[in-house]
Amino acid sequence: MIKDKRYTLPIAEIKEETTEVRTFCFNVNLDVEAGQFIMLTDFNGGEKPFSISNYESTSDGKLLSVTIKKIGNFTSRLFEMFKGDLVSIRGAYGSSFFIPGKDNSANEEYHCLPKDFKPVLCGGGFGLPPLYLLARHLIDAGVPSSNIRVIAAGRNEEALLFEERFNMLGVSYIGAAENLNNSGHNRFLGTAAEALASFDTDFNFVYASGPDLMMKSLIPFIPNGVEYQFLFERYMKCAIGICGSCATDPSGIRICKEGPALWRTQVEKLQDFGVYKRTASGNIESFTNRLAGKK
Amino acid sequence: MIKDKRYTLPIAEIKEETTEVRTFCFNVNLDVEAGQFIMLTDFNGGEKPFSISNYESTSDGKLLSVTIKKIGNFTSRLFEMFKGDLVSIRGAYGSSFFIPGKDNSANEEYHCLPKDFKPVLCGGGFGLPPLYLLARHLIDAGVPSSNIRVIAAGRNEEALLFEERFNMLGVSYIGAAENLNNSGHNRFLGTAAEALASFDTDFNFVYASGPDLMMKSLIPFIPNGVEYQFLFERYMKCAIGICGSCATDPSGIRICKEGPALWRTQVEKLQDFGVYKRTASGNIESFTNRLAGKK
Amino acid sequence: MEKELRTDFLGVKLSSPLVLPAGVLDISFSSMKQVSVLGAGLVTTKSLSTQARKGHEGPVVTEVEGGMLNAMGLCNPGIEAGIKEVHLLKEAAANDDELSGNCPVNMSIFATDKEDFVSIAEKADKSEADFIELNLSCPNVMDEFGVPLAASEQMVAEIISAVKNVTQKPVIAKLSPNVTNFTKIAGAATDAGADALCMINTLGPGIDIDIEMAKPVLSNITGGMSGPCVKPIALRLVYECRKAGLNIPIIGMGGITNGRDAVQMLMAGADLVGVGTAVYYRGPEVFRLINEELLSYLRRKGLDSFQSINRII
Amino acid sequence: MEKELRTDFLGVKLSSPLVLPAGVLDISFSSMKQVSVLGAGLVTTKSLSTQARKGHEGPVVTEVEGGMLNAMGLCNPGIEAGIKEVHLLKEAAANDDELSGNCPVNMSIFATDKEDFVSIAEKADKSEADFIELNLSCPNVMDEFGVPLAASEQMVAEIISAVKNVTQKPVIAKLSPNVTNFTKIAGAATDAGADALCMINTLGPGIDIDIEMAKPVLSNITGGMSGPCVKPIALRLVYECRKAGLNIPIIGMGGITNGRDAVQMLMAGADLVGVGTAVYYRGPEVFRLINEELLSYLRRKGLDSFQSINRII
Ligand SMILES: Cc1cc2nc3c(=O)[nH]c(=O)nc-3n(C[C@H](O)[C@H](O)[C@H](O)COP(=O)(O)OP(=O)(O)OC[C@H]3O[C@@H](n4cnc5c(N)ncnc54)[C@H](O)[C@@H]3O)c2cc1C
Ligand SMILES: Cc1cc2nc3c(=O)[nH]c(=O)nc-3n(C[C@H](O)[C@H](O)[C@H](O)COP(=O)(O)OP(=O)(O)OC[C@H]3O[C@@H](n4cnc5c(N)ncnc54)[C@H](O)[C@@H]3O)c2cc1C
Ligand SMILES: Cc1cc2nc3c(=O)[nH]c(=O)nc-3n(C[C@H](O)[C@H](O)[C@H](O)COP(=O)(O)O)c2cc1C
Ligand SMILES: Cc1cc2nc3c(=O)[nH]c(=O)nc-3n(C[C@H](O)[C@H](O)[C@H](O)COP(=O)(O)O)c2cc1C
Ligand code: FES
Ligand code: FES
Repeated sequence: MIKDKRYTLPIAEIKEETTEVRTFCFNVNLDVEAGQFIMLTDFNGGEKPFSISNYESTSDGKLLSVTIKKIGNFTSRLFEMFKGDLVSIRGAYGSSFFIPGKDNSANEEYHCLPKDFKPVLCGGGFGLPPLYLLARHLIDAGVPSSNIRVIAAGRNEEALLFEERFNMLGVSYIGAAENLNNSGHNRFLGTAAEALASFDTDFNFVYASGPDLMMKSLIPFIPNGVEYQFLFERYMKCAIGICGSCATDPSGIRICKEGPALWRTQVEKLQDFGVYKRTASGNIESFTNRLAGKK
Repeated sequence: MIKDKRYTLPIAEIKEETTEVRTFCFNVNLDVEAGQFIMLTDFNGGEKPFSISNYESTSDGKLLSVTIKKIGNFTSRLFEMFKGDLVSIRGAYGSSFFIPGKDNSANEEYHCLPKDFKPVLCGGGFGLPPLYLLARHLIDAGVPSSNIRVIAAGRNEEALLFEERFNMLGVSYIGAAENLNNSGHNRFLGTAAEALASFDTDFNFVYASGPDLMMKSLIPFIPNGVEYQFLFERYMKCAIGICGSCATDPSGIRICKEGPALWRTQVEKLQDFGVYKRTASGNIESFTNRLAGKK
Repeated sequence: MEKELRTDFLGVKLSSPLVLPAGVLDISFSSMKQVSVLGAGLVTTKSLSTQARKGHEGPVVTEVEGGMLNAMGLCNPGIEAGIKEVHLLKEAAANDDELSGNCPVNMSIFATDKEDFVSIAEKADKSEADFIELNLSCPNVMDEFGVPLAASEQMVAEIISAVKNVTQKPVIAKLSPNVTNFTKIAGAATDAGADALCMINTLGPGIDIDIEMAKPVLSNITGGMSGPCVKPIALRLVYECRKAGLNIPIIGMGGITNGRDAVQMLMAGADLVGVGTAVYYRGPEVFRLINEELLSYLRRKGLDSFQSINRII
Repeated sequence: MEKELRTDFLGVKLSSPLVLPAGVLDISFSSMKQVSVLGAGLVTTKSLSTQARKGHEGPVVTEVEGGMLNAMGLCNPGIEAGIKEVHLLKEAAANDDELSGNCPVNMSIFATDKEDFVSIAEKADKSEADFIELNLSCPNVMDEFGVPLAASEQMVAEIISAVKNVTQKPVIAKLSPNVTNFTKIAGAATDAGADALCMINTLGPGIDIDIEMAKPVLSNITGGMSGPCVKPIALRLVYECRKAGLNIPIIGMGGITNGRDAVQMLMAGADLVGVGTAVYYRGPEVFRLINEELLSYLRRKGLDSFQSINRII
């Protein structure tokens, strides 16, 4: 009996989001919760984790989407593929975002939907797409869409993904960037943290997804007593909890298993959060060096 | 996932039936139907098939019995064992006896209990004990015990097993032997076949269990149109249908899988029935030679 | 259906690439006939020796996670009786509507030295079998360097050449996976004139232990492993033979249980596919079922024969 | 509970006979600490090399029937970083209430030649690790007869003696099962001065094939097999070492997933029991669970320590 089934199937659809970001869709029936990820390979060297950005019923059965940024070798190869080309996925893996009333809550008080559940969903870069599936599931669970606010943080206008899609859900979408040509409707000139601060604590839950440093910058603006869940990225190899590649310090929380969605209490204990990540070899690479290296 | 589970457990009870026959009981919960067998080993070289002679609920859970004749090396070792000694069993294996109203019927007309189901249960030697479990299951299925007749065939009075036990069920028990000191109540001086003939076709089903030659001798006395089931013995090694040791000719029916309980249509096609058996090596040994060798 | 699975193997027409390997439902003509009717393209006899062998005392099999250990002990009725069973099989097949006489047979033989191999092969040569398979997996040490037969390129080669000298029938070398130098053995067998290779025999061996009695479950203590869990290793060995450039026909086996497994084995480089232990999991019908699964794969992929399945090399 | 599972291994006190083997949850001090807290008596680091290695491209693992294939490619942060992790681990353990400083560590190292083995061992000797384990499973050919390192008695012996010369720490030889002459290698390792043997490394290797794309699933094509299905072979190799009279301590591993498996491994002749792939099936809690299962076995059998479990030999 194989627990970890692999699905090799044609790309059902490719949507161009921006020049550097595309959504790849597959007809496949998996057990999917918002926040979870799949491992994707073209059997050409490389298998990489991608968050599930949507999972919906269509006339051809279930349609699963991942939204991918072209970054290096592997993602560039994906960007050369066409609808109908075969790729192979396994998953869905990892912990998922909290949905009020669902059993995946670590927090008893949310087990049935509180009347005033007012979450902020804050996504940076390709951290945003998984929040789309989250928003859908929150609404399905009965959270009024008017209670849900999305902060999409990015470098510039181009990086602000999924605006139309979120608008269709009726949630409020604020695009936050430090370089914006027009700072019109639904735009915020500044960082994700500054956008969150501008809400003046008028929220009682924060979901965030994106680079460590972005997520870390939010913390000062989340009042004590407000729960949050952050979606983490670490180097993934096995994705089934055995190789230790994605383990965080100091307690060994595995981002592929106990993560990627971690609760406040878990996040508060991390010593690597925003400080360093481990590379493919297991070596420590500090974020400041990374940033330095990039500049 | 292991399909073929092994149970190593203490002998719960040993009943002396005759000097050469004992019943060994085990507290074990198996899926058991009448006619099926287990493989039993003491991990001392040898693992042998034995028909299940009883399976009942007790205060200690299920109690499974096999009734064993001391014949050679292996059975002699068993006769030196005591209550509490460990042995190891696996099973239950093979096809089972037909119980009216149960799904294991190949014969549509018996799917619900016919009012006049009147079976004869004919057992020779250690072929008799499995018929005891059969009788219990028939009665459980609603066959009036007065409809059930048992012919116990043997060499002499000593070989006529289980009389008391069958009597407790309220079925009629006829001990048939060619050498009987007293041919009193419930005794028949003659062979199993002669005993069956004496019923003058006042039956509509025959179950038989015992040596090939005994079973074969019954056939002339089973009218056309009367169904029967015979319980076969062939050399067993794997008991899980893979080694081919127990296969019969000419169509490869495996006594450990499709057997040991075969239906009339199956029996009628056998070319080895009553003619030869295969030995441990797969070689053919004819029954006439066997008998000749024994004399 | 038949069209797409038919094949020609060493000059013999087979209705399917599926092979019943030595040791499974093949002691008697009846079992072999049944398996042919159910869809095996080729059936192999139990490995036959000069004399009948009773084999090991039970327990002779034990199920383990992902497979099975067996220590049958090469029980067999002996070469003479085996030849008779093949005769009966061919006779039965000739009279069978479904087979209409077509029932290719591979006669497996084994011995512990070259002389015995030759003398059995001489007998097998006069049988009605289509092929002779040499079970070369003997773990006994037979050469001067203390290397077991199965691992000795020289002994394997010598036995094959010697047998080739006494028979016109195609000779298949059945190889043991339990050697460090597998592709070299396969190469030596090929160079020595084997017409095809059959791989893999059982892996290990392994041990199962009863923890209640602290006893090995098998009376022989160790038993060869077969079934689904040996498949990755079987695939690798077939693949490595192809990678090493061996061009000889290969019967690939080891854990093949369904159509997907069979396709994998063909992709690894096999020409025919053996199905043994799967009889335990899916019954003798496994041959019919895998034929159907193969066909539905071919249809789905738009291929018109199993030979057009791509190899991974 | 502790009393019955405590043991002494090469002079070091362990709280349980369960060992975290090289390669599973052992890249960082955090994972190793977690596994210690959960009940492993000894944790092994990922096999460390002179330089950091990124390992193979993915896919690096694939589940197969009864187990798993992996081709991580010996990714590791390098010996220097590994030594730091062990330092952090010892530090964390010293400050941990549950461990109260007790966290024995086995440092696994590997190289492709003797010189590198020695130079890494010299560094490992200065680490805070309690033992040094030599991963001798390298399939690369390193000797003049074309025999892979893992199968060469001479190379294995030379590396062990050379390492013994540069360290005071007990040296454990980790052996590959993929050799014809396993007990001879084990004997050579013992004679060369190894303080303990660790067996088995992954089996095969094997191949998994994706039939939709006709591609090997692992980017490295082949991967070593681990998990429940290798257990029978692991038990056999441990047993054979004992039968061959080897008196050296043995860490037995390969597919151990529950208490019954662990008891079997002890009965086969192991002193400690490794638990690797089972983390996949039962999570890191597997160590706590197997400790409990072992204890309940001991209680049921009226034994007062796991050392009183009978061996089958
Ligand atoms: C849980 C999780 C969810 C993710 N979700 C998304 C997503 O929805 N959309 C998206 O575009 N990207 C996502 N990523 C990141 C994505 O996996 C990398 O962008 C991708 O692997 C880059 O591969 P590459 O060969 O193109 O680039 P490379 O040049 O190989 O790497 C570029 C960077 O990507 C990261 N990366 C590379 N390989 C891995 C790996 N095996 N595991 C983790 N990170 C890696 C590293 O930070 C590296 O510096 C996610 C990562 C994780 C861990
Ligand atoms: C389906 C089936 C049900 C059986 N039920 C019973 C039963 O309820 N009670 C009972 O006493 N006996 C039963 N037997 C027969 C029993 O298995 C043998 O008596 C026993 O195996 C003898 O072993 P031994 O070593 O004592 O004698 P041995 O000297 O080894 O053999 C004596 C005879 O027993 C038979 N026998 C031996 N080994 C086997 C084997 N592996 N498979 C089949 N037959 C074998 C052979 O006919 C042999 O000639 C049954 C056999 C079968 C096939
Ligand atoms: C019960 C059993 C008996 C076997 N007997 C033989 C034999 O006599 N000769 C032989 O060459 N192989 C024998 N084998 C090995 C098989 O032919 C085959 O090589 C192996 O089982 C792997 O294939 P599988 O996993 O499909 O069973 C036997 C295997 C089993 C399970
Ligand atoms: C993902 C993975 C990585 C491994 N890495 C190493 C390694 O670096 N060094 C080593 O000696 N063994 C390594 N092994 C082998 C294990 O230590 C162990 O010997 C083998 O997996 C058998 O045990 P198991 O079935 O309990 O996993 C690895 C095994 C796995 C599954
Ligand atoms: S990627 Fe998480 S443990 Fe391997
Ligand atoms: S005993 Fe029936 S097939 Fe093996």
